[in-house]
Amino acid sequence: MEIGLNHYLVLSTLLFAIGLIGVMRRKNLLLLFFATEILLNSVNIAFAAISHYYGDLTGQLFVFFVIAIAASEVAVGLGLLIVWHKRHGNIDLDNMSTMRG
Amino acid sequence: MFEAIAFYLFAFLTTVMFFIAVMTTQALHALTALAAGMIFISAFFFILGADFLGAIQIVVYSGAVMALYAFGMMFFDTTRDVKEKNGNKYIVFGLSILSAVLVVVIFSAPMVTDNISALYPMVEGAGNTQELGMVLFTKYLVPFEVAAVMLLVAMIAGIVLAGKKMDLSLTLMNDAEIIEAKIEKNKKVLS
Amino acid sequence: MELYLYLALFSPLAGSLFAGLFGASPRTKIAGLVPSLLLFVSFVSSTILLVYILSGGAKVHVEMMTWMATGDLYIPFGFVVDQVSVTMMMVVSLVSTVVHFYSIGYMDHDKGFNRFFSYLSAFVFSMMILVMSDNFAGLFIGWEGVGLCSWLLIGFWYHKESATWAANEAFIMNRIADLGMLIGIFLIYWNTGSLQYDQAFAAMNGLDKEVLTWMGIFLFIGAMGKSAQFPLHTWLADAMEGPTPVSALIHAATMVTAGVYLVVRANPLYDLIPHVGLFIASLGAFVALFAASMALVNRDMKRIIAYSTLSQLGYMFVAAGLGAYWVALFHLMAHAFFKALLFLGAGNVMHAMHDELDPFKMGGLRKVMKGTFVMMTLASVALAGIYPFAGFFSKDLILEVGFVEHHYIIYTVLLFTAGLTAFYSFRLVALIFHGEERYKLFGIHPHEAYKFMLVAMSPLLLLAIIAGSFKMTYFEMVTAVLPATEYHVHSAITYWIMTIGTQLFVILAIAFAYKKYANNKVKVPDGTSKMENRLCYKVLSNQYYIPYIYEEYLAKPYKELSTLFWKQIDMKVVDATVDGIAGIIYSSGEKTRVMQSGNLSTMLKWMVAGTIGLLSLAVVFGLAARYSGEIKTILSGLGV
Amino acid sequence: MIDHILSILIFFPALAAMLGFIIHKDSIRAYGVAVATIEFALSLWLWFAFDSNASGMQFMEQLPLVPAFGINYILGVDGISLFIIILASFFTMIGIASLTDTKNEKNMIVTLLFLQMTMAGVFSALDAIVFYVFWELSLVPMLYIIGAWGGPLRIYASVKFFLYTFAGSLVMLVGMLFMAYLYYQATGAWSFSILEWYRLILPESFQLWLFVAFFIGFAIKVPMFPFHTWLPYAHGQAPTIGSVILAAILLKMGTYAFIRFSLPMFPDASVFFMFPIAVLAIIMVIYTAMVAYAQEDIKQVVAYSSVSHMGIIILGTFALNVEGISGSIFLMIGHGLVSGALFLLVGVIYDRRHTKMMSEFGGLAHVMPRYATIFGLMLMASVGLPLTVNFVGEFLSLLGFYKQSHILTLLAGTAIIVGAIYMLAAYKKMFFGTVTNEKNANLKDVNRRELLALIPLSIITIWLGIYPKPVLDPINNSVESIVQLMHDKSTTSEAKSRIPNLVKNVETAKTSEQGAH
Amino acid sequence: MIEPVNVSLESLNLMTLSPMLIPIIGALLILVIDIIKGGLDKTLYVVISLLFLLIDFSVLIDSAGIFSQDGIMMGVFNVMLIDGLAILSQFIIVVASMLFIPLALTHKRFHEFSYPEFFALFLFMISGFQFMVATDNLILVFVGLETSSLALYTLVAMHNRDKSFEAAVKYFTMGALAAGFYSFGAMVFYALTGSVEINQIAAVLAANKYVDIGYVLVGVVFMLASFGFKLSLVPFHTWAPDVYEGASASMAGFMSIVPKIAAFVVAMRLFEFLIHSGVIWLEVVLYAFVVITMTAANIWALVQTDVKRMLAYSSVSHAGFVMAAILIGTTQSNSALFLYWVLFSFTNLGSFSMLWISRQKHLPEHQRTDHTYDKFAGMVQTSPVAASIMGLFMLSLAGVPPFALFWGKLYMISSAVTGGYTVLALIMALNSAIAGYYYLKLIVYMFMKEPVMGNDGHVYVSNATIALKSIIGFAAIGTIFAFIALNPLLELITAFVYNSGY
Repeated sequence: MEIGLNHYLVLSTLLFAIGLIGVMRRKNLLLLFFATEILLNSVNIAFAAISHYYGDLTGQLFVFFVIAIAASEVAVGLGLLIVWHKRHGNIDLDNMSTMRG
Repeated sequence: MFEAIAFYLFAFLTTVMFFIAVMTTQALHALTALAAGMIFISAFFFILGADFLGAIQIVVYSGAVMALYAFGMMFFDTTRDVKEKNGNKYIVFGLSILSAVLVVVIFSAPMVTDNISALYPMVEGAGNTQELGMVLFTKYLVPFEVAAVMLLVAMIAGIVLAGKKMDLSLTLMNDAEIIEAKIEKNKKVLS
Repeated sequence: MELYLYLALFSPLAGSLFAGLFGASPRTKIAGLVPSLLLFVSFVSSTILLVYILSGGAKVHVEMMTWMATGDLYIPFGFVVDQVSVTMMMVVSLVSTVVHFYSIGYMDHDKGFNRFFSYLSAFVFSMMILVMSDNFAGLFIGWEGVGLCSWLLIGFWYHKESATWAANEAFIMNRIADLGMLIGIFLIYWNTGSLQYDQAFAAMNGLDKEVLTWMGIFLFIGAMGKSAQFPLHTWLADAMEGPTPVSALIHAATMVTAGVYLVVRANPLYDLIPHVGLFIASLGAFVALFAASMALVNRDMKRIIAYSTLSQLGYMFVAAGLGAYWVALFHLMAHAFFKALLFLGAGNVMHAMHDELDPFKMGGLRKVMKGTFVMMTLASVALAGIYPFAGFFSKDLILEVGFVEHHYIIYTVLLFTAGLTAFYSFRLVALIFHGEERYKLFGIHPHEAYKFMLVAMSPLLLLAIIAGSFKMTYFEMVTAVLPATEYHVHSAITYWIMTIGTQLFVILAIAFAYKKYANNKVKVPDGTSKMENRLCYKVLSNQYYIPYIYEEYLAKPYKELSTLFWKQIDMKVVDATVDGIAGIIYSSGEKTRVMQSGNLSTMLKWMVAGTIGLLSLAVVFGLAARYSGEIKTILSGLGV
Repeated sequence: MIDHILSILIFFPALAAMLGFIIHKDSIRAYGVAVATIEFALSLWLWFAFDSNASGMQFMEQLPLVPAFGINYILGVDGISLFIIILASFFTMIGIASLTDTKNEKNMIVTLLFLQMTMAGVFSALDAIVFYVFWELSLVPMLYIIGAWGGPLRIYASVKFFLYTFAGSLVMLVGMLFMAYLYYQATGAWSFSILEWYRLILPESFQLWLFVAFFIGFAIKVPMFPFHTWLPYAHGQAPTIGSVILAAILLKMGTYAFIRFSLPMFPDASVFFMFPIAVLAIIMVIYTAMVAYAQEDIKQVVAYSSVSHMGIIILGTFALNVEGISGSIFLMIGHGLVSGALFLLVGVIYDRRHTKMMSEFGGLAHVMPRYATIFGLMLMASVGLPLTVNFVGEFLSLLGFYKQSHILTLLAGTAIIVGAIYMLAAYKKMFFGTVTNEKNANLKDVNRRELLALIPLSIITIWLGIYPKPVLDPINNSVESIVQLMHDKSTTSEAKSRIPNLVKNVETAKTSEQGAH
Repeated sequence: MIEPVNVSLESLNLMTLSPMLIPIIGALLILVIDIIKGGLDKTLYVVISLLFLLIDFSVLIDSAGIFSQDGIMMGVFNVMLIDGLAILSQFIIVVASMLFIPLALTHKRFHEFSYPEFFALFLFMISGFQFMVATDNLILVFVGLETSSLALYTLVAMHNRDKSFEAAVKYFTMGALAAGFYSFGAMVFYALTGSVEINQIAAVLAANKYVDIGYVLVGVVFMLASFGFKLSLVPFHTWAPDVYEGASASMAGFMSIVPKIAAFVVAMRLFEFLIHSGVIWLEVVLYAFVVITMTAANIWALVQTDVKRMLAYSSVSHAGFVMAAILIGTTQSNSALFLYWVLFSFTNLGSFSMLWISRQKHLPEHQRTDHTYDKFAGMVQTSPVAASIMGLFMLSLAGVPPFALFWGKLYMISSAVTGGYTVLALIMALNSAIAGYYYLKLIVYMFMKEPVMGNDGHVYVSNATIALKSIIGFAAIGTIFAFIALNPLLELITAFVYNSGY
C-alpha cells in the first residue's frame, strides 16, 4: 500500500481538527495554547509531505519558519500569561470577561 | 511497506497523543501527551526526508517550547486538575464533527498536480540540511532575517511583560512612589 | 375716461387704506367720513362713466399692468367699462355710498368703527375689481376679495362665537364654489388659450359642446357659491351675524349678485349651451320657492330678509338661465336698491330694539319710527312687485320670460313664489310696525335712528320707487353687449290677464299677511301653539334640516376623520413605520449584542464556526462544480 | 467681483461665521445682522445684475476640484434658483434681526450664518457633487438648531430629521454616481456637471431607476407623503428661527431639486411617474390638510399646512409645462415667505406664553390687534387669496397640471377648501371669541423687533401677489428652456405628447397669425 | 552537489529592502541607547522614532519615484515586491505611525511610555507591516505578520491595566488561531500549486483552469478566516471591540488603521486574481462578508454606551465597507480602497486622539468605562472647540460632505456602481445612514445635553499637550480640507494601482 500525499493531508487536517476542538474546548489558557501548537504542528506535517512529494524545498522552509513563529508565540503568550497570573492568580479565561456587549 | 506501517503507526500515535492533549483534564498529562505528539511528528519529518526539520522539531518543540510550558505550568500551579466549565458542549462537538466530516470529504478526493514545477528542487547527493541552508540563505534570506527580528521582538516582549515591573502601574503611581520603587530596585541590585 | 375708471376703482381702496391706518386707534369720525366721501367720488365717477356710455361712448378698456405672464398665459390687470359693468358699478357704488354714510351713524358706538370702514371700503374695492375686470382671473381676484371682506365683516364682532362661526362657514362654502370657478377658468384657458373675456368668448364658438358644457357647469358652480344657490345656500342666512349695513351691502345688494353677474358676463358661453341654462333656470326657480318657504315661518328679521334675497337671486338666475341676461341684470339692479333699503330699515329697527331680532317681540313700532316704517313698507311693496315700484318692472318681466320661453312650470313656481314673497314681506312689516307694542314686555325703549341715516337711505327709497321707469333706457343700453331679446307675451289679452292676475295675487297675499299679523292678538310664540308643532312648520323653521345635515353628516365626520387620520394613520401607521424600522434595527442590535459575551472561548468558537460555515459552503460549491455535469443530467432527468 | 458673486455669496457668511467666534457675545447680534444684511444686499445685487431675458445659467464659475473624477466646482444661477437664493439670504437676515433672546446666542448666530452658506450653495451649485455637499451640509446646522434650542422632544426630533433626510440623500447619491457612470460610459469621461448631464439622453429603463433613486432623496426632503413624518416633529420642536428657515428654504431644496435634476434629466421617467406622483401629491394636499385640522398645537397646524402646500408645488412641477413649473417655482417663493412668516408669528405668541396649544388661547384679537391683523394677512396668503403671493403660485401650478389631468386637478384643487378649513378654524380658536384665559389678558402686542421681520414679509407677500412679473419673468425664461430641453430629450411618444414643444408652438402661432392676415 | 551560488549585488536590488530596514535600525538604536544610559525621558524616544519614520518616509518617496519610472521592482531573490500597492500602503503605514508616535507625549504619565522598549517594539512592528505588504511570498507575509502582531500584542498589554491585559490575551489567542488558519490556507495553496508565491499560485491555477476548484476554495476559506480576523470581518471581529476598549485610545486608533491596511493589501493580492478568475463562490461569500460586516457591526455600534467601543464597532463596519473594494475588484475600487483608507486614517486617528486627550486616570463613581457617552454630555458648553472638532470627526466618519471620509465613500460607492454592484452600492449607502445614528448620538450628547454635575470641562483636555493638540489639529485640517488634496491623491493612487496591475 503506497502512502500518498493525500494520506498526509488527511492526517494533517485531522490533527488540525483536533487542534480546533482543543481551541474551542479549553478554558485554561495554558492548555489552550497547547491546542494552538497542535494547529501549527499539524500543518507542518502537510508542508513536509508536500515538499517531499513535489520534490520542492519551499514546504520545508515554511515549516522552518512556522516553528520559529510558534516559538515566538510561546514566548509572548507565556509573558502575557505570567502578567495576568501575577495580577489575578489564575489563568482561567472564564474570569476574563470584564469587557462585553 | 515499511513506510506505510511507519506512517500508520505514527499517525495513530500522534492522533492519540494530541487527542489526549486536548481532552484530558490533567494538565500534566496534556503536557506530556503534547510533547510526545511533537516527537512523533518529527518522525514524519524523518520519514519524508526532512532530517533537518525533524531535528529542529525535537530541539525547538520538545526542548524549548515544552520546557517553557513546563516552566509555565509550574509557575501557574496548574499541575492539579484543571477545572473547566464547558457551557455548551453541543456547539463544540457539532463543530468538531462537522469539521472532521468536511476534512474527509475534501481530501479523499485526489488532487490534480499538473503544471507544478519545483522551484527549489531537491538536489541529489546533498544532505537535506545543506539544501535547506542553500535556499534559506539565498531566496529566503530576507524572511530569515525578519524571523530573527521576530524572535527579537518576542524576546523583548517576553522581557517587558514578564520581567519588567508590569505589576506596578507607573500610570497610577505618583512621582514619589516611582522614585521609591527605583531605589528599592537599586538596593536589590546592590545586595 | 380712463381717469374716471381709475377713480371709480381705486378711491374705495384709498378709503380702505385710510381707515385701515386708524385700525388700532380709538374710534374717530374721520375714519368713517373719508372713506364715505371717497366712495362718493367713486360713485360720481361711475355716474360720469354711465353717462358717457349712455351717450353712446365706446367701452372704456384699460390695461393697467401685467399680472401674471408665463408660458402662453398672459393675465393683465385689465379693466373694462362697458354697458354691463357700468350698471354694476353704478349699483355697487351707489349702494355702498349709501351704506357707508348710513354706517357712520349705525356703527357710531362700536369700538371697531375704524376697522369697519376699512373692511367695508375694501369690500367695495374688491367688488369693483370683480365687475370691472376684463378677464376671468381678474374676476376671480374680486371674487375672492369679496369673499375675504365678507369673512371679515360677518365675523366683525369676533367675540361672538356665532359670528365667527358664520364667517368661517361663509368663507369655506364660498371656497367650495370657488374651486368650481377655478376649474372653469382652467378649462377656459386650456381650451381657448386666453382668459380675456373677448378672446375667450370669441374662441368658444369653435369648441366642442361637451367642453363648453363643462365650462358652463364649473363657472356656474362658482356662481352658486357666491349667490348662495342650493345646496350652498346655508351660509347666507348665517351671515346675518354681521352688522346690518354689511348685510345690506354685501348680502343683499352686491356680493351675492356676483354669481348672476358672472352668468351674465359669460352670456356668449351660456348662449351656446342652452341646456345648462335651463338647468340654471330650474335651479333658480327651485331656490326662489325654497328660500321663500323658509322665510315664511322664520322668526329672525334679518334672516327673513336674507331668505328673500335668496329667493330673488333665484329669480335672477331664472332670467339669466333662460337667456334673458338683461332682465336678470335689471332685476339685480332693482333688487339691490329695495333690498338694501329693507336691510337698512331693519338696521334701524335693530338699533331701536337694542339688537333684538325677533319681530314677534316688536309690534307697533310705526308710532316711534315713522321714517323707517315708511321706507320699509315701500321697500316691501317694491319687493312684492306692486306697480309702479321697481320690483314690478323687473320681477314681472322674469315671470314673462318664463312664460314666453314656454317654461310653464318655472313660470308657475315663480308666480307662486311671488305670492309667498309678498306674504312674508308684509308679515314682517306687520309684525314690526303694526299691532300691539309687544316690546314693552321686554322693557325696551325704541327710538328713531339719526336723521342723517334716514337721509342717507333716501336715495335708495327713491330708486326703489322709480327704478322701473328706466327700463327702456336701460334695455337700449345693455343690449349693446347682451342679447337683445324683448319678451312680449304674444297677445295683449294674455298679457293683461297675467299682469293683473299677478298683481291681484300679490295684493291678496299682502292682505292675508296683514290680516294675520297686524292685529293685536299676535303673541310672542312660546313653542306651544298648534302651528308651531306642525311638521311642516318644523321643517321650515329648521330650514329643511339642511344645516343640521351639513353639521352632522359633513362637518362632524370631517372632524372625526381628521382626528382619525392624525391619531391613527399619521401617528400609528406612517410615523410608526418609520420609527418601527429604526426600532427593529436598534432592538436587533440589543438582542444580538450578547453574541459579544466577552468570553474568549465564545469568540474562538465564533471564529471556528465562521470558518466551518464557510468551509461547508465551499464543499457544497466545490462538489457542485466538480459534478456539475452529473447534476445537470440528474436535473434534466427529473424534468427540471 | 460680479464674476465671483456666487462664491462670495456662499463663502462670505461662512467666513463671517468663523470670525464670529471672536466677537464678544454682547455684540454678536449686531454683527450677525450686519453680515446677513450684507449678504442680502449681495443677493439683491445678484438680482440687479441678472439678465432677466436670458434663459441660461449666469454668473457661471468653474474651478476644477477633482478633475480626475469629474468633480468640479461649478456655480451658476438661472431664474429658477435666483429668487430662492435671495429668499434664503432675506430670511437669514430677518431671522437674525428678529431673534428673540436665546441662550448661547452666539452659537445660534454662527450656526445661522453657516446655514446660510449651505443654502446659497445648494441653490447655486451646478455640479451634482457640489450640490450634494451643500445639501448634506445643510442638515448639520439645522440639526444643531433643533437639537440645542428646541422643545422637550428636541433630540428625538433633530435626530429623526437628520437621519431620515440623510438616508434619503444617500440613495440619491447612489443615483448620482450611477448617472455619472452612465455619462462616463457614453462619453468616456467622468463628469458630475449638471449641464453636461442635461445633454445625455438615457433609455427609458435607466431613467426610471435613476428617477426613483433621486426621488427618494428629494421626496424625503420635500417631504412628500408618506415620508413626511419627520417634519411635524422637526417643526414642533424646533425654535422659531429653525422652523422659519426649515419651512421657508430647506424644504424648497427638494422641490428645487426635482426641477433641477429629475425633470430635465429624466423626461420620460417624469412622464411615466407623473400620475403616481400626482396622486401622492394629492394625498399630501388633502390628507395633511385634514391632519392639520385635527391638530391642537398651532405650530403643528402650520407644519402640516406646509406639507399640504408642498403638495401643490409638486403637482405644479409635474405638470411638465411652463405654466405649472413656473407656478411651482413661484409657489416655492410664496410658500417660503408665507410659512416662514406664519412660523415667526407662532414664535411671537410662544415667546409670550411659552405654549403653542390653541386651547390656551382665544380672543387674542382683543389684546393683540396688530398681531391678529398680520396673522390674518398671512393666513389669507396661506389659503391662497388672490393678490397674495401664494395665489399666483397655486393658480399657475394647478392651471399647469390641469393640462395633464382634469380630475386630479379637481381633487388637488380641494386644497383651497381644506386649507381654508384648518386655517380658519385655527384662527378662530386663537383669535376670536372672548379672552377666557387670564394669562392672555395682558399680553403685549407685537414689538418693534418682531415687526422688523413681519412688516417686510407682509409687504413682499402682497407686492409679489400684485406684481409678480419681476420674479415670474426670469423664472419663465428659464423654465421655458427646461421644458424645451425635456421635450427634445424625451424618447417615448407619450412623453413627447405630454411635454409641450415650445418651438413648434411659436411656429404654429406664427403661421396662424399669417393665416389670419 | 550543490553549486555555489553566485549572485551579484546589483541583482539583489537591495534598495527594495531599505524602507523596512530603517525602522529596524531605529528600534535597535533605541535599545542600544537604553542599554548605554537608562532612565531617559520618553521625549527622546519619541523624537528618535519620529526621525526614523521620517527617513523611512523619504526613502519611500524615493522608491515611489523609482516605481513611477521603472514600474514594479523585485528584489533580493524576488522575495521583495515593490509595486504601487506596496508603496501606497507603506505610505499610509508610515504616515499614520508618524501621527501616532507623538501621541505618546501626553500631559499625564502612562506606563507604557516609560519603557524605551515600547518604541523599539513599535518600530519593529512598523517594519513587520512593511514586509507584509512588500512581498507576494506567503512565507514572508507570515513572518512579517507575526512580527508585527507579536509586537502589537505586547504594545496593547503595556498599557498596564486589567483591561489591557485581558485585551492582549484575547487578541493574542485569537491571533494564534488565525495564524493556524493562515498556515493551513497557505498549505492548501502550496499543495495545489507547489508554490507559496502569489503570482506563481495564480499562474499555476490559471494554467490548470481551476479544475481543483474545491481545494482552491478550501484554501480561500482559511485565508479568509485568517484575514477576516485581521480585518475584523464578522464573525471574526469579536476581538475588535474588546481590544479597542482595553488598549489605550491612541493605540486603538492606530490599530484601526495600520494593521488593517497591511492586511487589505495582502488580501487584495491574494483574492484579486481569484475574483477575476470568475470564482462565483468567492464573490458570493465576499458579498455576504461585506454586507454582514457592515450591517451587523453598525447595528452593534448603535447600542454601545462607550464611545471607544462604538468607534471600535464603527471601524469594523468601515472595514467591511472597504472590503467591498476587493469584492468589486476593479482598478477604480482598488484605488478607492487606498483613497478611503487615507481619508479614514486622518479622521479616525483624529477621533481616537480626541478620546486619548480626555483619558482620565481615575474613573469617577458613576462612570463604568473610560469614555462613556455621558462623559461627553454638554461638552460644547465647557470646551466648545474640542467639541466642535470631535463633532467634525464624527460627521466625517458618518460621511457628511465635504469632510474627508465622504469623498472616500463617494469614490467607493461609485466604484461599486461602476463595477455593476448597484445593489451593493445601495446597501453601502443605507448602511452609512444607519451609521449616522451612532455618530450623531455623540454629537447629540456633546451639543444638546446638559453636562453632568461637577464636570468643568477640564476632563476633555486633561491629557492634552501641544504635541497632541497639533496632531489633532492636523487631523482636523486634513479632514476639513481633504477635497483640496483629493485630486492629486486620487491621480497618484490610481496611477500606482493601475501600474501595479490591479
